[in-house]
Amino acid sequence: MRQLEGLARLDRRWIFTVTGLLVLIPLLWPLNLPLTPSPPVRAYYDAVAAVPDGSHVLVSCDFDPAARPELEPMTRTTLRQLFAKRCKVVVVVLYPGGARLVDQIVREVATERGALYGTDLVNLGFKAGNEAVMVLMGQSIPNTFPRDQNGLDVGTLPIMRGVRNYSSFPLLVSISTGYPGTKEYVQQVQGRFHIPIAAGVTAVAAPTMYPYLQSGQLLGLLGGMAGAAEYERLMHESGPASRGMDAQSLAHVFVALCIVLGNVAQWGWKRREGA
Amino acid sequence: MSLHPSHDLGVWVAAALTLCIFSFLYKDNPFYKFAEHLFVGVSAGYYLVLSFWTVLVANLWDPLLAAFSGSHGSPVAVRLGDYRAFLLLPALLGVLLFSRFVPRVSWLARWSLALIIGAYAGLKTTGFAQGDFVAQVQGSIQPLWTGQWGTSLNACIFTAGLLATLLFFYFSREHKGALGGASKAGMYFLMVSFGAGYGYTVMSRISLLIGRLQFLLYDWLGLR
Amino acid sequence: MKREFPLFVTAAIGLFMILSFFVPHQAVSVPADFFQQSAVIVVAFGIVLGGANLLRVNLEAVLKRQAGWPYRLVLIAGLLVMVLVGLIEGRDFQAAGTRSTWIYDQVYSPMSSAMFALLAFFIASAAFRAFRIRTPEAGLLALAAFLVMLGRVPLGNALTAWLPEDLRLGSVAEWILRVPQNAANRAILIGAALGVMATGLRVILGIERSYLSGEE
Amino acid sequence: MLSCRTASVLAILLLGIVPGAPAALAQSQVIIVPPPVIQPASPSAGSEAPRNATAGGGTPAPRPARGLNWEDVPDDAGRALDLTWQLSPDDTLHLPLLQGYHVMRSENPGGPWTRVDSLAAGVSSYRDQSVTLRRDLPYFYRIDAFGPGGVTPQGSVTGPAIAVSQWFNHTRWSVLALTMLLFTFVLFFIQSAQGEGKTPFVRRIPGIDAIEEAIGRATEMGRPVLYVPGIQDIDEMQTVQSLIILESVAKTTARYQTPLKVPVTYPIPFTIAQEMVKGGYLQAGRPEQYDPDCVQFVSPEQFAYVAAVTGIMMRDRPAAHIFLGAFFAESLLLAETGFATGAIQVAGTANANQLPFFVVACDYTLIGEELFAASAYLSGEPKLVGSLKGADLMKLVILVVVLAGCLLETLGYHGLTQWLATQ
Repeated sequence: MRQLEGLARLDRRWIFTVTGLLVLIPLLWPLNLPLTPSPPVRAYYDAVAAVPDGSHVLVSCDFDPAARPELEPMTRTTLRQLFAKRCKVVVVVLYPGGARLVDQIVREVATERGALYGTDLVNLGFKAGNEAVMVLMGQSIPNTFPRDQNGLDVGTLPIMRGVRNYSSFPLLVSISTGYPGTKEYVQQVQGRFHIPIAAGVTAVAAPTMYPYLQSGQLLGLLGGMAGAAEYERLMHESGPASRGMDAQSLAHVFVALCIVLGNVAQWGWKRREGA
Repeated sequence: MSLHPSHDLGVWVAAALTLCIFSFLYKDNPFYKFAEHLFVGVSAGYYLVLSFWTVLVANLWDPLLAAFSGSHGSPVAVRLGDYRAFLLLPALLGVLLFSRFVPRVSWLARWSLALIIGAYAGLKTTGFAQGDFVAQVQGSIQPLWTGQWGTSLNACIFTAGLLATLLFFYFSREHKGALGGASKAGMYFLMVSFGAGYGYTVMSRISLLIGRLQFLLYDWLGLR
Repeated sequence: MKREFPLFVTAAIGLFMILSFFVPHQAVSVPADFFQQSAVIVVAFGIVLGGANLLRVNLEAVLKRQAGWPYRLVLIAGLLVMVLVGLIEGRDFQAAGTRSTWIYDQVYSPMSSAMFALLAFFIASAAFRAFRIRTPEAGLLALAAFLVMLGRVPLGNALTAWLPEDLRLGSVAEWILRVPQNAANRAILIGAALGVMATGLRVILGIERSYLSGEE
Repeated sequence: MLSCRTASVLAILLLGIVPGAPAALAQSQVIIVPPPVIQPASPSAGSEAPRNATAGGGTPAPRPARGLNWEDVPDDAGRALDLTWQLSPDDTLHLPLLQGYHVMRSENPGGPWTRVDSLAAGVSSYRDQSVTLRRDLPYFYRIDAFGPGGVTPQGSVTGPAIAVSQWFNHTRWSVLALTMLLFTFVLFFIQSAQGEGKTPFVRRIPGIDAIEEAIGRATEMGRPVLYVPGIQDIDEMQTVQSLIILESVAKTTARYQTPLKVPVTYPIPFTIAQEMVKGGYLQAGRPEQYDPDCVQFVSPEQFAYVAAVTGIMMRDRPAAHIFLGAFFAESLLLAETGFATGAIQVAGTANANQLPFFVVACDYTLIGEELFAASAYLSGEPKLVGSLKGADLMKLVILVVVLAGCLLETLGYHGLTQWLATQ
């Protein structure tokens, strides 16, 4: 009982230390805990794989640095899968505050995979206006984004030849953290322009997307870091999400353990006080 | 693994400030106090600059200038939705806010508050009526029998939970008898929902910590 | 004038804004747009007022050498530097490569993310010290948290891989989120909407008028 | 004072019985005006019809679009027109004859024409909501097909198209009906409670009772009370509600002579909070004890504010923390740090995602609507409590509507659901 009393009075800094270590250690030394790709993730992978090689794919990256740990890894893996299929990737950003981060990610992956800017890839940058922009893109993408992220006239880029509106793409990939994002694409674009959508969202938003997945409005779904890690597993990568997921698993088990231990300790202490 | 610390001064500043904030975990200390006060100062300054350029200049000064320089026709063409010249009124009310620094006339600031409160109370009342009241009620209406046992049961549980929880918020009667039973059930639904909310937030919180640690390890220390 | 006039203004504008939700005609929508724009502008003036107040309070504290005054100096310096740089750089202060952007990226944003990251530590500590199961209600809360937490990571599913698909932790967690938590959340939303509407009506009609109280 | 309020009530009631203004009919008509003679058009759909080859060294110009229709956009202030047309036969993916369409507008069927917008190929509808469009003015429209070979105007002109404004947004009937029902209930019960002069019954709300208990504890310990009115600006009704409650709290702390600390995120709530605290001290009969600096403006940034508030918790050691208002991720930092200091904590918010952390780490929590009931509960004024009764009656209406709706849906009738749907 004495030990339990000690536990009940445990300084919270011990808990902080354990939490910190459980997150830090897997980042330094990956544990590669078991990961089984769930059906929505597999469906996402299949949706990208089913795109004909060499076709145009629209990728809407709607997140800012706050969602970076969750959404950056899946963005990178998606781009890698697309470049491996020699797809021509058109990137847009509708979420304020995300343009520079997205540009950095896109260019890094392009360099790593030898994709040529303007031919294999274009980043059209950020456009304010939320759903209105989505609908405008349905009329004309070159009109909605006359210049790319760096102010280049999109008419001069070889990749934009043949890009009109949603009908030019066999797939739209929406990676989003909030408003505007996947939900708005489903409501505004899917219904109106009938373009197939595959989505990656934060863990917080994932449950709200399940209805769209069930109804077939989304072909596949990556939910937060877990989804990204499973996707990396399918692509045979050991990326930041897989390592992050090791940390997630350990931390979740630890928090669950904290609830149990905290109550056991309290219970023991109470009994001792009562006696 | 090897270290390649960043050569960018900005990254070092960001890393140092991150560590100052994290030091609060040990206890309140001078480093945290420094970061805390810097943060408050810089963020208040940022909001000030932001509202100066994006509201006071863009939405007030520019339209007023255009209105009185006569560059776009008459300054008061309300019929056409052009009320630029009237923007003098909010400008005046904005200045009246500063009457609070002079106790004798500080009541003048109430006129400005009256405008703000009236406008937002009206907007929010109808905004909530549509988005959180009618739309949520509409979204809750679903067939209780779908031809499938599983989904039908879920629909019934959902409807029962919704109505019971709503009755938990019934204030003008003692929670006894049938109402007591319903509100008790509502309480249980609330508790399950809070537990689920807690459990499901854990993931995004840990992700944020991972993000910060990745910044320190990879961007700052250059661990490879 | 001191009391009745503001109450009248609140009532008139409030009712007009309610009307404008239902009436798209320009006779209503244009003035409503103007009132909304005006509110935004007055609030922006308020931010300037807040900055001035912050400066006054902290300067006073420094001059009076109150406890912790050197930190207040840091606050004042942060505020003034940010404001001066932002005003000098003009309306493009948020463009790439400006000093304001540097301050935002290297000072403001890391501290904001670091504060956010502290939540990870506190969520564990709250679980240990505050999650007390004293009543059946608290038990339900803890159980739901436990199931959802484990169901959201691959480890939870691996532990229950021997069960049929629908009973695995991941499916259970998803069911809890979709059915009971959705029901309760929606009731909270609807209840709160009624609260907002009733409070809004009371404020607009001056029944709840204490925000304009104080001496005559 | 009273007259002003009566007028307002009257206005509300009037609002309720304003008959639905005649909904303007959406017109759709095409006036075929003889094709403008200025440019050669090629109306024939025949494959070998003569085309005007103006450029591109022999590349023929695309054939024109056909069947342009216009419709006034309903439920707006007459600021937009919808156009639809049939694609040019040359509008196919494989033939590079057509690049897109120009939407042309004129105030006369004969021109002069101005280009409103250019659209990509494959587009067959357009909503003209350009700033130059004026309501109640007749316009004529034409769709020009363009390609490397030149521009082909449409063979006919459509118009006159007129954008009209409407007096009622007919997609919002259900919102109007239910809002008016709630307002009627609330005003009726306020009226009747005032008439009877006695306070209607309200069930006990432990969280609200706990506020006074917490202040009492702080007084016994000789330590201050910390009041956090959420982190949102005045446009959030929870902030308004919290500031109203603050007055009652200030009254109590004034009576107990306990110091109060109110850090605020935004300047306007800060200004109002000062008024509220001052008012509370005045009502308690101790205006001389009011310290204007007990309310402090911190910063609108969420975590800068939290950093400052946790600083107050660690350094000034308040014995009671009251968190009422709109909270976000910071709720956990506040509640858990507060828990660590051992203070008695009362929280309340309508932000469902943050309630778990308050429920876990605080002694009492006001859930959702309980926050909005708090000012009425604390004041005990008959008319305020009457308004709670009005909202309660509305809950019974919702109960009936949801049950009836589910029943109808089960039986395959979707009328109620459709009526409730809004835009």
